[in-house]
Amino acid sequence: ACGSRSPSVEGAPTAETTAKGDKGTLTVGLLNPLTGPFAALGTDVNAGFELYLKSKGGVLSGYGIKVVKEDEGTDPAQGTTKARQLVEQSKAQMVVGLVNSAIAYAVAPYLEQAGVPLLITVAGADGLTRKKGGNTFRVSYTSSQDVMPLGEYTCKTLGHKKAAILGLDYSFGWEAAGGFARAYEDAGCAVIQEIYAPLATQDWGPYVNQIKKDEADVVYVVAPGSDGIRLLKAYRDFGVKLPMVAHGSTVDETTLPTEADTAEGVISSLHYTPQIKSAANDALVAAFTQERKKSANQYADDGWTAGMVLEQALSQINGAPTAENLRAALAKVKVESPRGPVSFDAYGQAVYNIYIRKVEQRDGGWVNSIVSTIPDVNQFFTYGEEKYLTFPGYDKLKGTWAK
Amino acid sequence: MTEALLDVRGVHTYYGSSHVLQGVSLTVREGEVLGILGRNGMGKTTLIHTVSGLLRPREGEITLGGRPIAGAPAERIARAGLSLVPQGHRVFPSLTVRENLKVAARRGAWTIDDVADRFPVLRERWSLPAGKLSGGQQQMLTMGRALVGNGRLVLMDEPTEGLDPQTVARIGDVVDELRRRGTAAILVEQKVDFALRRVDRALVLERGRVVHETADPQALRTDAAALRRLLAVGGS
Amino acid sequence: MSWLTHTLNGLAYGSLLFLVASGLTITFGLMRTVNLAHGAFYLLGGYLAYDLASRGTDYWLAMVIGVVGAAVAGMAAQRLLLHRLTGQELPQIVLTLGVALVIGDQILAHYGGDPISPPTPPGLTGPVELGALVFPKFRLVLIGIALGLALLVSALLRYTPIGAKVRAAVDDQEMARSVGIRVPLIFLLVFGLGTGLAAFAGVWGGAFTSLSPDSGFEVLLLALVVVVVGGLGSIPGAYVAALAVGLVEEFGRVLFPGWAMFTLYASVALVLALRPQGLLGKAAPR
Amino acid sequence: MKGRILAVVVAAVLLLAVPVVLDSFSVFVASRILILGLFATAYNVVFGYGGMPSLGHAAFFGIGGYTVGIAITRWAWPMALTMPVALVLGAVAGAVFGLFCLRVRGVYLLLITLALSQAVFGLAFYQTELTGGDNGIPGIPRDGVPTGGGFYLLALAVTAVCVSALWAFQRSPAGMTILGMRESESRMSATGYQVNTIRVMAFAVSGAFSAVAGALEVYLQGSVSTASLSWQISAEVLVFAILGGARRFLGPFLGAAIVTGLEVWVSTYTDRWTTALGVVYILTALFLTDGVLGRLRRLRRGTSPPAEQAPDEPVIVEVRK
Amino acid sequence: MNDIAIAGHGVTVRYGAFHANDDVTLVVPAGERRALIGPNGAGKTTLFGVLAGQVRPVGGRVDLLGREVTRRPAHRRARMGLARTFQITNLFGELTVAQNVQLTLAAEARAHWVFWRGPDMLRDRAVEVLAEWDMEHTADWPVRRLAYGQQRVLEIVLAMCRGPRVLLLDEPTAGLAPADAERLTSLVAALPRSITIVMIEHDMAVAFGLADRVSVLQQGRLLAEGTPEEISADQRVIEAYLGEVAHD
Ligand SMILES: Nc1ncnc2c1ncn2[C@@H]1O[C@H](COP(=O)(O)OP(=O)(O)OP(=O)(O)O)[C@@H](O)[C@H]1O
Ligand SMILES: Nc1ncnc2c1ncn2[C@@H]1O[C@H](COP(=O)(O)OP(=O)(O)OP(=O)(O)O)[C@@H](O)[C@H]1O
Ligand SMILES: CC(C)C[C@H](N)C(=O)O
Ligand SMILES: [Mg+2]
Ligand SMILES: [Mg+2]
Repeated sequence: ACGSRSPSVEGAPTAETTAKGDKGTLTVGLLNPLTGPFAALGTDVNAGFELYLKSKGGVLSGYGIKVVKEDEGTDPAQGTTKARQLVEQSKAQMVVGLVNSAIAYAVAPYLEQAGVPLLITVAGADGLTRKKGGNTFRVSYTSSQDVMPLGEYTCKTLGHKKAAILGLDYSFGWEAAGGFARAYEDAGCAVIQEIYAPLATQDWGPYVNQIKKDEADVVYVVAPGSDGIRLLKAYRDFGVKLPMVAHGSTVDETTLPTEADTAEGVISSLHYTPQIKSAANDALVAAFTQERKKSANQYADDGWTAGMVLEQALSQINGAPTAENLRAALAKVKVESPRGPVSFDAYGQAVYNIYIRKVEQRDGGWVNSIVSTIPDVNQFFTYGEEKYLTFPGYDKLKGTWAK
Repeated sequence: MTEALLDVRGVHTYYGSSHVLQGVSLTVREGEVLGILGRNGMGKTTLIHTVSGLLRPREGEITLGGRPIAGAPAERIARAGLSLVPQGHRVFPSLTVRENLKVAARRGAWTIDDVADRFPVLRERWSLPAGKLSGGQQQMLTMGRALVGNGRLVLMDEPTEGLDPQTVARIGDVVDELRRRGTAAILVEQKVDFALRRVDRALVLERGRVVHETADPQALRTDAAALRRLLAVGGS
Repeated sequence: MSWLTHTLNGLAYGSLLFLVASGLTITFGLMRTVNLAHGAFYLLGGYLAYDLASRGTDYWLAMVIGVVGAAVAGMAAQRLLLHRLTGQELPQIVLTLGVALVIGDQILAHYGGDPISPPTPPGLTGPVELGALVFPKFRLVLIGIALGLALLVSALLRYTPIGAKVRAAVDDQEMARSVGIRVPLIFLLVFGLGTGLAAFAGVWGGAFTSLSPDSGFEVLLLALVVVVVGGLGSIPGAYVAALAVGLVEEFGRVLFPGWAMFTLYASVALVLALRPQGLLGKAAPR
Repeated sequence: MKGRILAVVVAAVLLLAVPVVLDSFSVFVASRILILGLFATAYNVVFGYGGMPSLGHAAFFGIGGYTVGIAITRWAWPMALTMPVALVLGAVAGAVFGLFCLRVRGVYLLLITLALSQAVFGLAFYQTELTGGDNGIPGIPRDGVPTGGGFYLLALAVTAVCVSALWAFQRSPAGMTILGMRESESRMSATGYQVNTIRVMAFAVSGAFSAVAGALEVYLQGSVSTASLSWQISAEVLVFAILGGARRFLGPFLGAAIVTGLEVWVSTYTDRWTTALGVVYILTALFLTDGVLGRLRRLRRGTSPPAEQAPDEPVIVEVRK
Repeated sequence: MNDIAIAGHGVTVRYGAFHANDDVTLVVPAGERRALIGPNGAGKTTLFGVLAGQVRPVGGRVDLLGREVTRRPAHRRARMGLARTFQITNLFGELTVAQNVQLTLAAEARAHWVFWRGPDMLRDRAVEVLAEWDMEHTADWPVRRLAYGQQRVLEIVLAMCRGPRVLLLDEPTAGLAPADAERLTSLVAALPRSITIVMIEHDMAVAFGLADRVSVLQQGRLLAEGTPEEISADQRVIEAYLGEVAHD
């Protein structure tokens, strides 16, 4: 019952134009936000996935891929409704997507029960990949995963001994702040201040002004999207001179053109930057830039990598791509994606390289150039799963890092 | 005899499907005051609203100074020289007394000061929101508002309702003055005696039709039998 | 940090809020048109100016075109759509919500969802340093602009008959027409003024807050708070409310950081419970 | 009267046939429509009937939802217990809102209810211990509660009972006092009614049934989060009511069905479904001033609204016949 | 039963510096018909507001049927048997005429707690009441469709239908056609003496015809009080209020 929804990528296969594969077709539901605050991210993820598919002529490992897109929307009720529509009406055999963690939390149990594998592409909540052997996988980060190396790096390599944390007051913010703080303190440095601002804070002035400028050596910030733009502007406007380190999403390529010089010199960590030099990344950057008329970014890579992961999983299946077969195959995937090598741990969470990046001006634009690479980081960093899983949740640790 | 200033021909007005004015015709000549009498609910206000453009007649013609106005927007009709004293205290409640007069004022013989002189209580309340005035004061204000509009034709829908005897007398003076100055008017009244003393001609509405018309209101005033027949006045 | 900085910044943020709310004080406060599309016109102005400026148009020209363009769009919406619903609050809510959804979604379709920011007016970036006090230039100017705007708009309403005429039409449209007030024309012009101000806030305030297709509703909520807490239709009230909200937010965030989300709305509920007609609103005449 | 009975029978048969005739997804959507329809009907006690434009009803919907979420995950309460508790908590919350609203009218009421519900939102957002914060409470077990068509029938039963109760309530003398309060508070008090009591009562009744709807929603979705407390939910239910016809008992229900159905259906075909929805809103406001149901009634009666009365609100009450 | 039906002692109402009522004392014995007259803006409606509980005085005391009610809210006074009409029409505009009456009748039964009955509660009685006023044909009309005069009649119907013990009528005949005004006057005259009536009226024929005694307010103060004969001869009253018109 699916109609003529336009593809987000020119020439990408739609439901009608599904390419014929010699092994048959596989229906993939793309469930990403197309409206609301995360619309841009959702569109980028979809584009990444579809561009990869297009580069393969619409066929992955012999399967013609039928893509059905639905709008994840802005609230869990809407998200689960669309997930059900994908599974029950469009007969999706696999769902790729989800940006908003609250929606992912609501959708995952349904897909688990419906027996449809889920490959998460953005939603970061740590708890989404904490069950072994489920059918939920995630190619993107857990909120804390990408910044634990940054904590260590800030303390040991950069040598900033005292950090103030400025973050957003919701679970992503707490997890991203907590991951940094844990690794930073365990490396022997001290968090001296934690400041949290609500989502969609229009004026960051009061927060920026609370930073203990005389005591801190560095400020760590977590503020993706518009909040990051406003935060950086306030930071510069009030003349705060402390160096800044950040969760990579604060200065990613979706906001960097607007942040521009206010982001100069910010050091951040993430599993991707368009500056990666590899053939795989060149392909993504070229395709994405041409299609979307803007810089490639982590979300494009998340979508693209999801395509690669699916391709390899399909190639390893003997027999029909049943949910069980898909699940087993996904667990064993190891691909060389634009961001570097990607595989999954026992919980379905991707293991990948983390890049320490620095915002610099290059050819009239602003980029995150690579300063350092930390290979094969998993969601438990160097702690090991057993120890890590005994830690209390970051929502409970919020506010306890500062001494 | 001067020519017709207002000419209403065969007007039918409906509220939804209820047919209220059923073919009303009347004329008001320059400088003439026409009285309209009738029991409650007979269509007097409906007629006034139809003439002033607040209701659109479904049928019939209305001309003001020779120009057709039936169905024209009320503000156009007002600007063509028509002033209205509405029934039922319809002041602008959140505007001050003075603002009530100011928004309606148009160049001409009557100024805001004239009104304040006629109704001194209004001046004492100059900057009180009109909604807080007493009922009678609101009634004075709607009268004043119509005066400063300086229309060629003034429609008055029960202008004396709720007024004390002295103020009623003052309203009477104002009507007389309008007449003296040659301003035409329609006076809708329940105070039959008050009205018939001051109008040049009178007509009686019943169920949306003109059932009686006289050019000699004084005669009607003293004709108890006719009044009883037409208005059921004088005991039931 | 110094109390002076916090106070100044609270005022600056309040000024921003007033800027954003100024148009709504007119379309909603004065004309009583429940205008949920206010945020959409704010976006429209901001995106237009951003678009032009990023193509190299002079900053001031881009701003003027943005403001005028949005005002014209607002007038079109008033004339073609809202006009038929004067005085009917409920359909107005649905209609303006519809307009807001369409404008927001079309902006998303044309510009994508990544946040953008109209340029900061030339020469206003960075801080000024007055001794120990470091304060952003742009924010200082904002305080002045908001005050100027408040004075200008209240003068317009006080010293020209237009304010009284609009209120008369709102009180009783039939009577307003019958005393000769050209209600449709006045509503058209005044709505244009309101949307123009919204767009101006989009250009200037947008440089402060950055814009994205869904930020229209965030702005709408804040503007609503300011207009209603100030007292419907009172420009000074809105100005005072905006500064008060700015200061409450500023100090709320400093003193009770964990409760930032409450401080605003708790104070709003409190103010309205104690003064049901808003800070400077007049009690409705019975 | 015969016609009425027939209409009710036909409607009942159609509603009961849904799980038999439609596919599982459509049954799911139908269940949501029932739930949101109940929510909208409950909302309208305050809104259409009470003339109080609340923008805070998400609070009650969410309170119902969290009651179920917390009671099941912590104490494994059965549905027979959670639903009445949700009802009571919703009533209590409604009464509290009503008390806050004693002195405010119109848009001031709109804003104060918004502020209150934002406070509730904030509470849920930061009490992560209890509510899971912004991530909410996912994966709520629903043992003993049927799924699919079975759940639909259950929701139908609960909705039918609640909507009938609201119907009876609004036609009862108590319901009429709410209308009276809307029309003239000063006359009500001069007649001997304590207007404050009526106001609080209207909010309590409305809050109670809104919470029941919120509770049902959680049984349907299996999760609850702060999204169900957000102001967008309050705005949506307001739109349901206006769009369907706030002046008619079943108008809001119809509005919920139309908007929910439209959202699901249009968004299947185009990314620009928000634009489509916006256009529908605009057309509704322009051509169906009295809501969809109001227009239908008029068509059936063969009368058009008197053009002369454009600025007037249409007739509101179910005039007896 | 107490002798005094309703009384205000030293009632003072201030708006800023303006005294709408200034130390007004009005004592109405049970069964009496009292007319309250005075120029526009004299404070008559304000005094009614104080007596009925809608306006809070800054000074003074109100007694109703032998009990002090100064601080009692309007609805409790209404339940004690006080009813009033409003000078500026104040009805349930979107309800039908019958529902207006039903709602008024139902106040006795504390209708806001009656959930379990249908909409027809008291309808028959409402139609009966309307019939007494020749209005039964309007029973199912929404009130705002009534002509102004009919709405004025409905105001009075609502005040009377519950069988009040004290009735405050604020310009009951204003806006009525003379025929209806006369009918109303005779209806009021025929009310049993168990009902105490205070009436604001500008039509002197009606006021002096109905009243046992007349109180005159002027600029917020009580100017005079007496029988109709005394009042119509009182020079101060003639100057302040009646003017010459009184003589025709
Ligand atoms: N808005 C309306 N909708 C429907 N019918 C109406 C409306 N207004 C008035 N009517 C009806 O039209 C008829 C005439 O009413 P109108 O107000 O013109 O009478 P009127 O002669 O001015 O009476 P009054 O002396 O009481 O002011 C009445 O029967 C009334 O019921
Ligand atoms: N808020 C206020 N501020 C100042 N004066 C007020 C206010 N409210 C009412 N008044 C004045 O109080 C006075 C008393 O009004 P009230 O309505 O009691 O008069 P009334 O005797 O009933 O007159 P009417 O015969 O015209 O109905 C009026 O002069 C009115 O202007
Ligand atoms: C855009 C991202 C920062 C969103 C975030 N991953 C979330 O969990 O909602
Ligand atoms: Mg009339
Ligand atoms: Mg009075």
